[in-house]
Amino acid sequence: MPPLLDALLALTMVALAASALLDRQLVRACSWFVAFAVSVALTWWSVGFAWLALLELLLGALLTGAFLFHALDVKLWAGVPRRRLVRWRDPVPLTWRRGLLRLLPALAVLAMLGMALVSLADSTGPLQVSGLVLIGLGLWAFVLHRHLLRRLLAFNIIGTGIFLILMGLVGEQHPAAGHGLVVTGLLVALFGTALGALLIRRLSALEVRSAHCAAGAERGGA
Amino acid sequence: MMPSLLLAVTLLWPLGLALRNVLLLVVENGALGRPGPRPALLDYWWISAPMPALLLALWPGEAQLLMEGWLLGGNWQLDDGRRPWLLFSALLWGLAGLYARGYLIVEQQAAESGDGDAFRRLLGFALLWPLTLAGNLLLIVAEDIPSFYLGFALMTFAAYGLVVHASNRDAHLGGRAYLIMAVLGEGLILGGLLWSAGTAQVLTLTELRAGIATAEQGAWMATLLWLGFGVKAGVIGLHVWLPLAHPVAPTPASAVLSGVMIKAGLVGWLSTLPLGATGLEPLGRLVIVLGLTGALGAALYGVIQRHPKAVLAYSSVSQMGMITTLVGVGMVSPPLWPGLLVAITLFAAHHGLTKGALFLGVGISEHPPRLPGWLVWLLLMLPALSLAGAVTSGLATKWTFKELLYDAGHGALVTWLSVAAVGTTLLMSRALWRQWQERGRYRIPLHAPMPLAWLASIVAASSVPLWLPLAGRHPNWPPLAEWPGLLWPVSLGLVVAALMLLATLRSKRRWRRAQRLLPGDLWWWYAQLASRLLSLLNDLAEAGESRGSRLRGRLQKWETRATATISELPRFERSFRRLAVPLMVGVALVLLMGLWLG
Amino acid sequence: MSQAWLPLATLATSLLVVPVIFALPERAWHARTALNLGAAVIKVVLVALMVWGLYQGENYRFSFTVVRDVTFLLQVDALGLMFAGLSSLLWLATTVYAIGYLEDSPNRKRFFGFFSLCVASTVGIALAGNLFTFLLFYELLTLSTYPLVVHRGHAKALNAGTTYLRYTLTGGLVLLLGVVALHVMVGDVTFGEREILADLGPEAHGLLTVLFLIMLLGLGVKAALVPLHGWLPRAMVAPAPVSALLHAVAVVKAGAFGIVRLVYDVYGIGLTYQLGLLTLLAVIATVTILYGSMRALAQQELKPRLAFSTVSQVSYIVLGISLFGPFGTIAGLVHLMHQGLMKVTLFYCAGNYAEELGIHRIDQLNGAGRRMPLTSIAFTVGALGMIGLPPVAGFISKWYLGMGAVQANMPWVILVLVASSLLNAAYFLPILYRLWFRPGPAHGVGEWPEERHLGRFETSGWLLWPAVATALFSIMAGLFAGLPFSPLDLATFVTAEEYTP
Amino acid sequence: MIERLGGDFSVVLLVLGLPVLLGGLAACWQPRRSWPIVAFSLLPLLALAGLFYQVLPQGEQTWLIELGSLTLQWRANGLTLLLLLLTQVITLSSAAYAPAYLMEEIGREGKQVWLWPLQGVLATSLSLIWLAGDLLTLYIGLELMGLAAVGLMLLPGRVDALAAGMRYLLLALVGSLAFLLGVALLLGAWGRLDLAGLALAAEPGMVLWVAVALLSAGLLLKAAAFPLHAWLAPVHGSAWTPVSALHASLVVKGSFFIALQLWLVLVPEARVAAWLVGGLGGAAVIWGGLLAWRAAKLKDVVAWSTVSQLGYLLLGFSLLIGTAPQVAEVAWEGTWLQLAAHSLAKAGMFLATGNLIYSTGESHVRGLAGASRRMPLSLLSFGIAAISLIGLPPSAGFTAKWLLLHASLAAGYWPWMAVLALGTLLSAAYIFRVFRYSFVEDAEPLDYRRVPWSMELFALMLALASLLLGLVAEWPLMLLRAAGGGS
Repeated sequence: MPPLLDALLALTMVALAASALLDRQLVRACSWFVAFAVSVALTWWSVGFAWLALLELLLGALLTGAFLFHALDVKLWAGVPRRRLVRWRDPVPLTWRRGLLRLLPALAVLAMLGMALVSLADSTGPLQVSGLVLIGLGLWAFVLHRHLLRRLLAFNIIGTGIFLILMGLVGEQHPAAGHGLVVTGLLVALFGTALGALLIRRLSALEVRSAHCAAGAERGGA
Repeated sequence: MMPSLLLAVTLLWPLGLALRNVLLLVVENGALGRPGPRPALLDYWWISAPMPALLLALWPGEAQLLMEGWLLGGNWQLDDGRRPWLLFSALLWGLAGLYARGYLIVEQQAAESGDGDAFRRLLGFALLWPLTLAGNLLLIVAEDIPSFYLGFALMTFAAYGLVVHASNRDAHLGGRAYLIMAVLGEGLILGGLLWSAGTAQVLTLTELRAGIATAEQGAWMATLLWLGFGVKAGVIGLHVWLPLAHPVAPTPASAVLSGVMIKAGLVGWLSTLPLGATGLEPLGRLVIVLGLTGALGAALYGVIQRHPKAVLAYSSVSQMGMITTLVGVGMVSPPLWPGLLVAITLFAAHHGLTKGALFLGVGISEHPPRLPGWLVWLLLMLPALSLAGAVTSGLATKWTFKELLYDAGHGALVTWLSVAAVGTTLLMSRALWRQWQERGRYRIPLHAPMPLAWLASIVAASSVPLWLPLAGRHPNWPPLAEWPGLLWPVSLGLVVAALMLLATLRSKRRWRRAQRLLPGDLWWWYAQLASRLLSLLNDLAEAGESRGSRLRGRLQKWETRATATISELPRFERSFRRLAVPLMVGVALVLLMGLWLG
Repeated sequence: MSQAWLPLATLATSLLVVPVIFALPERAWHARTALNLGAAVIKVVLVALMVWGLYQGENYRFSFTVVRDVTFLLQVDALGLMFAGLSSLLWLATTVYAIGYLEDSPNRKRFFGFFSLCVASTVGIALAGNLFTFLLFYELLTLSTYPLVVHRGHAKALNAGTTYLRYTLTGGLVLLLGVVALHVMVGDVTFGEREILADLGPEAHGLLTVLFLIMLLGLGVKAALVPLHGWLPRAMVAPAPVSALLHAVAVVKAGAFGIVRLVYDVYGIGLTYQLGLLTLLAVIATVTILYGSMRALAQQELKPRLAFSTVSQVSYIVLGISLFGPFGTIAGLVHLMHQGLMKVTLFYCAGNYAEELGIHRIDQLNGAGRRMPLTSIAFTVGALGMIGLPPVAGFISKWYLGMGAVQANMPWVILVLVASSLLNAAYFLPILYRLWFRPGPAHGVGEWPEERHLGRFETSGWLLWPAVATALFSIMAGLFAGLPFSPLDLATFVTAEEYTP
Repeated sequence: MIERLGGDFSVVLLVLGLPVLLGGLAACWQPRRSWPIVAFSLLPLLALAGLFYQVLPQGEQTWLIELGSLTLQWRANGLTLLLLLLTQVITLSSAAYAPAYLMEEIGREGKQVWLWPLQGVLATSLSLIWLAGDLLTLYIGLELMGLAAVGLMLLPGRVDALAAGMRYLLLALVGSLAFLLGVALLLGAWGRLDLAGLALAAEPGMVLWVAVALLSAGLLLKAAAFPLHAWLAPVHGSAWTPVSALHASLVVKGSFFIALQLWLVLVPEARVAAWLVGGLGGAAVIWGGLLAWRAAKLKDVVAWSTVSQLGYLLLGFSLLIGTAPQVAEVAWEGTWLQLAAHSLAKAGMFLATGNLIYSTGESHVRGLAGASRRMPLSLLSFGIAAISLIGLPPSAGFTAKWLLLHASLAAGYWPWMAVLALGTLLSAAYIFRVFRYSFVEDAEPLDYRRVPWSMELFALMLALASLLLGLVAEWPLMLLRAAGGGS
C-alpha cells in the first residue's frame, strides 16, 4: 500500500473523528462517528488485520452506531422530525478559554506517550501517529464536553486511538496477544456504549417525566 | 495471761458499752423515730466504762498484749511509766461519768418520756463518751505507733461530738475551733511520725524515741511532733480552741477535756520525744519560753473572762504552760529528766484531777447540794487553793519541781513559775467570784450522782501524792522552812485579787472595755487571717477559673470554626467530581515524576 | 500451660454473660439478676482459687499467637491477681447495688450488658501477660464504658461521653504508638521480663525514656493525672454505680495499674530509677494530688467533689510507685485496693442520698445522718479513710507512703502527704459535720429535695448493704492489715517478688 | 489446550464458573428465602476447598491456557486463596441478605432479576483477577468486574442512581482505557503479558515508567483513591444495600490488588513514586475521615469511611516498595490483613446500615436518635463492624493497624504514624457521632419495623468475623506464608 493512500486514510479518519467530536448536532455527530468507525475498519484492512476490520465494522460501526441512535431515540426508518432536533443539540457553547484549558490533560498524556514511544525503537508508524492524534482529540473532547453522549463518543474515539497504537506497536510480532487485548477492548467499548446509551435514554425519559410532573404541579398550583 | 486479757478488756469494754446502746436501739426497733418512751441510755452499765482500766491500773505487775494481725502489728502494754497516767485518767473518767448521769438527768428524763431531740442528743453523748474514753485509754497503753495514733485520733474526733453536744451557736463555734486545730495537730503529728518512723524504720514508741535521738534531722522531727501534740496540750499560740471549746461542752465533758484529754498531748510528748537525750537543747529553750509565755499570758487574759469555765480553761492553758516549761527544762538539761519526769507526772495527775474537780464544781455551784452554804464554798475553794499551790497536792507538786529546779540551778525559772502561780491564784479567785455571782438557788439531794462524784473528785484530787504510783522516788512534803517561799505567790495573788475586786466595785467603765476581749483570744485573729487568706486564694482561683473559661471559650470557638470549615469541605467534592479525568492525568504525571526520580 | 483454663474461665464468666444478657428481653428481671449475681459470685470463687493456687506456687498461663511475634497472653501473677481480686469483689458489690439503683429505670438490659463487658475488660487488664494483651483490654474498657457514661441519654451525659471518648481514645492511641514502638525495639515483652530492657545498654536510654513518657501519657489519661484529668469530673453524670465503678476499679484504676505494670514489669523499677523517671512521676503525682484536692474543695456538689477527690487519691498510687524502695511499692499497691474500697463506698453512699432523698448538693445533706444512719456511717468511714485516719484502710496506705518517702530519700513527700491529708479533711469533714451535727429535714427544718421511701430500712436493701459491706471491708482492711490475705499482705507478697532478683 | 503445570484445572474452572452459573439459576428462579442461597453457595465453597486442598500442600501452582496462539497464565497461591475465600464469603452473605431485603424494602421497584447474574459475574470476575497471572486476564477480569459493578449500581433505576451510575460508568471506562494504554506500551516494549516474564524482562526506562504511571492512574481511579474518589459516595448513596456491601468491600479492592501486583512486578524499587502513592493514601485517610464525620446521611458516612480506609491500603505501597525486607514482610501481612478486615467490616457495616435504615425508616444520622433504647441487633452489628474500622482491639482492623504501624516505625516513616493516628481518631469521631445520636434519650419514640432475621444474621456474622479475625489473624497470615504470596 502506498504511503500516500495510507496517509490519506489516516487523515480521513482523524477528520471524521474531529467532526464527530465537534459537531453540536448530535444526530449528525453520531453519523460522523459511524463513518469514522468505517474508516477505522478500512485502516485495519489496509494494514492487514482482516479480523479486526470485520469486528470493527460489526461492533464499532454497526452495533455501536445503533446504540448511539437508540440513545437519541432516532429511528432510521422514520425520518427526522425537525422540531425535535433542538433536543439533540448540545446546548453548552464552546468557549476558547475552556477549550484551551481543557486541552492541557490531553497534551500531558500526549507528551507522556510521545516520550515513551520515542524511547521505543522503530515505533513511529502511521498507526501510532494517528492513534496519538485520536487519543489527544478524544481526551480533549471527553474533558471538554458535558453531554453524556458526546463523552461516550469521545470515549470510543480514545479507545480506537489506543487500539491503533497497540496494534502499531505489536505489529506482527505478537499478534495473538494484541488481538486478544483489542477484541476485549472492542467488546468492552461496545458494552460500555450500550450501557451508556440505555442510561442516557432512561435518564432523558425520567427527566421528561419529572419535567412534566413539575409542569403539572405548577399548573395544578395555578 | 490475766493482765493481758485485762488489757484487751480495758479497750473493749467501753466499745462494747457504746455498741450496747446501738444494739438496744436495734432491739427496740425504731426507737429513734417513733414518739413515746425510750430506753435509758446513761445507766450504771454505761458508767462502768472505765472500770476495767481502773482495775488494770491497780493490778500488780506489768502487762503486755501483742497482736500480730492488728494494724501493722499491735503492741499494748502497761508498765510503771504508764500506770499513773492510766490510773488518774480512768479515775477522772469514772467520776465524770458518774457526774454526767446526774448532770444530764433532765435530758435523760425528757428523752425517756419521749422527747426525740433530747434523746438523739443524749444518744450521741452516750455513744461518743465511751468512744472518746477508749481512744484515751488506747493512747496511754499503746506501744506500737499505729495504735497510739489510732487512740489519739479516736479520742480527738469522738470528743468533737461531746463539745458540740449543746448544739447551739456557741457550741458549734467551739466545736469548729476544736476540730480545725485538732486536724492541724493531727497533720503535724502524722508528718512527724511518718518522718521519724520512716527514718528509724520502727513501729514502737520506745524504738521511735531512740531513733529520733540518733537521727540526723532528729531535732526537726521532734519539733514537728512537739508542735503537733502541742495543739492538744494547749501550747500558747495553739491553745485557742481550749477557751472556746471548754465552756460550751457539758460540764463533765469539760472536766475530762481539761483534766485528761489535754494531758494526751503531754503523753504524746513523753511517748515520742527523746527526752533525756541530748540534741534537743535549742528546741528546749524555745519550749521554755513558750511555756512561760503561756503560763503568764493565759493567766492575764483569763482573768478578764466572764464565764467561769472559760476562766478555768485559761487556767488549764496556764498550768499546761508550766508543765511545758518543765518539759523544756528536760530538753535543755537531759540529766535532770528522770526527776523531772516524776514531777511532771505528779503535776499532770494533780492538775488533771484538781481541774476536774474545779469543772465539776462549776456545775455544783449552779445546782448546790443540800449542804450548808459555807461548806459548799469551802469545798469549792479547796481545789482552787490546791491548784494555786497553797495546800494539799498542789503544795506537794510545787515543792517537787521547785526543789529539783533549785538543785539544778534554775532559780530564775522558779521565780517565773511563782509569778505564774500568782496568776493562777488570780484566775482561781476570778473563777470562784464568777461562780458566786452565778450561783444557783435550786438545791439537789446530797446522795445524787453529781454531788457524790464531785466530793469524790475533791478527795481524790487532794490526795494525789498519797496514792499515785510514781515510778521513781516518792514525793515528800516540803519542810516547814520552805513554806513561805512556796506560799508567797498565793498570798500575793489573793491580795491582788482583793484589790482588783475593790477596783471593780469602784468603777465599772474599765471593765466594760475588757469584756470585749472574747474567749479564744488569738482565734479571732487567726480566723481573720485565714479568711483573708482564703479570699485571696478564692480570688486567685477565680482568676484562674476565668482564664481557664476564657481559654475554653476560645478553644470552643476555634472548634466551632474548624467544624464549620470541615462542613464546607463537600464543596470541593464537586470539583473533584467534575475534574476526575484531568486529576487522573495529573496523578499519572506525578507518578511518572516519582518513577523518574527513582 | 498448666491449668490455662482458670484465667480464661475467669475472663469468660463476665464475657459470656454479655451476649446472654443482650439476648434476654428487657422484662426478664429475675433471670438477669440471677445471671449477674451468679457470674459475679463464680468469678470471686475463681479468683480466690487462683490466689490460693498462687500461694501454692501454681503457674497459670494461657497464650496463643495473634500475628508474627505478637502473642495474646493471659498470665497470673500476684500483682494482676490483686487487681483481679479487687475488681471481682467490687463487681459483686456493684452488681448488687446497680440492681437496686436501676430498679424501674429504662434500658437496664443495655446497662448490664455493657457493665459485664466493662468488668470483663478490667479482669482482662488484670490478667494480661504482656503489653499487647493489656492494650487490647484497655481499649475494650474504653468502648464498654462509653455506653455506661452516656446511659442517661440527655445532652449533658452525651457531651460528657464525647469528652470521655476524646480523652480516652486519644490516650489509647498514644499508648498504642508507644507499645508498637517498644515492640519494634525489642519484640514482645512479657510482664516480668524486666531484664530485656535493662540489657539494652545505655545507648538505648534516650529512646527508652521517650517511650516511657509516651506510654505514661497514654496511661495517664485514664489514671486522671493532671492535666489529663478533664474527663473524670464530667463523667460524673453517669449513674451512681457507674461512677463508683469508674472511680474505684475500672477506668481510673486501669490507668494506675498500667503505670504500675509499666514501671515494675516492663521497665523494671531499677531501670526506671536509673532513667530518672521516678522523680518525674513523683512530681506529677504531687501536682495531681494537691490540685485535685484544691479543686475538690471548691465543688459544691457531692459527686464532683468525690470525683476530684479521686483525681487526688489515685495519684497516691503513682506516688507510691515513684518512691524507690519496697515500702513505696507496697504503698502504691496497697492503695490500689484501699482506694477502691473506700471510694466505692463513698459513691454508693452518694448514690443512696441521691436516690432516697434526691440530694445532689452538699448543703442539702444537713441532718441526713438521722434519716439514713447506716449510709451515713458508711460514708463517714469512707471519708475518714480518705483523710487517712486509722483504723480505716487509708491510714495503712499513708503510713507506707511515708515510710517509702523516707526510704527513697524524698522526705518532702511527707509534706505533700500532710498537706493532702489536711485538704482531704477540709473537704470531707464539713460533709460529715452536716450529716451528723446540723439539724435538717429529719429534725423538722426544711425538707428533702425529693424523698422516696425505697425500702424497709432507710433505703432499699440492694442499695444499703453493698455500701455497708464495703465500708466494713475498708475498716477491716486497715484494722487487720497484719493478717494473711489482707491487701497489705498481698502487696507485701508482690513487692517481695519484685525486689528479689 | 491447557498445559498443566499445577494441579487439577477443573477445580479452578469450577471456582470461576459456579458463581455465574448459580447467578443465572437464581435469575430464573428468583429465590425468596435465604437458605437455598446458602445451600447452593456451598458448591463454590466446596470447589474452593478443593483448590485449598491442591494448593496448600504443594505451594503456588500455575496453569497455562492456550487459546490458539494466545497463552493465558493463571496461578494460585496463598494470597489468591485468601482473597478467593473472602470473595466467596462476602458474596454469599450479601446474596443471602438479598431476598428478604428485596421483598421487604424494595418491593416491585427496580430490576431485581438482574441482581443475581450480575452478582455471579462480579464474583467470577473478581476470582479471575485474583487468579490472573498475565495482563490480558487481568484486563478481562477488570473490565468484567467494572461493567458488572456498574450494572449492579444501576439497578435501583432512580434518577440519582442513574446519574451517579453514569458518572461511574464513564470514569470506569476511562480508567480501563488508561490501563489498556499502559498494557499496550508494556506489550509493545517487551512483547509479553505474563507477569512472571515481565518481572524478568522489564527494565527501568521511560517506557516502563509511562506505562506504570498510566496503568496506576487508571487503577487508582477505579480504586477510588484520593483525589480520584469523587464518584464513590454518590454511587453508594442510592445503591441497594447488598450491592453497596459487595462493591465497597470487594470491587475497589480488585483494582488495588492489580495495581499493587504490577508495582511489585514492574517497579519494585520505585521508592519515591511509592511514597507519592502513600501520600495520596494519607490524604485519603484524612479527607475521607473528615467528610464521613460531617456527612448527614448514614450511608454517606459508611461510603466516606471506605475512602478513608482505602487510604490505609495505599500506605501499604510505600511500605512494600523499596523498603528493607523485614519492613516489607510486616507491611505485606499488614496490608492484606487490613484488606480482609476492611472487606468484612465494611460489608457487615453496610448490611447493618441497611437494617438500621429499614427498621427506622430514616436515612439520616439524626434519625437514629434514641435507637439504642430498643438495642436493635443491627446497632450492635454496626458497632462491632465499627470497632474494626476504627481499629480498636481485638478486631482485625486493630491487628492490621498494629502491623502497619510496626512497619512504618521500622521503616522510619514517621508521617505515616501520624496519618494512622489521625485516621483512627477521625474514624472514632464519625462512628461515635452515629452512636451519640443513638443514645439520645429524649427523642421522639420511633416506630420500629422488625428486621427480618436473615438480614440481621448476615450483618452480624460479617461484623463478628471482622472482630474475631483480629485474634486469629495468624491463620490467614499463615496461609499467606505457607502457600507463598511473594512480596
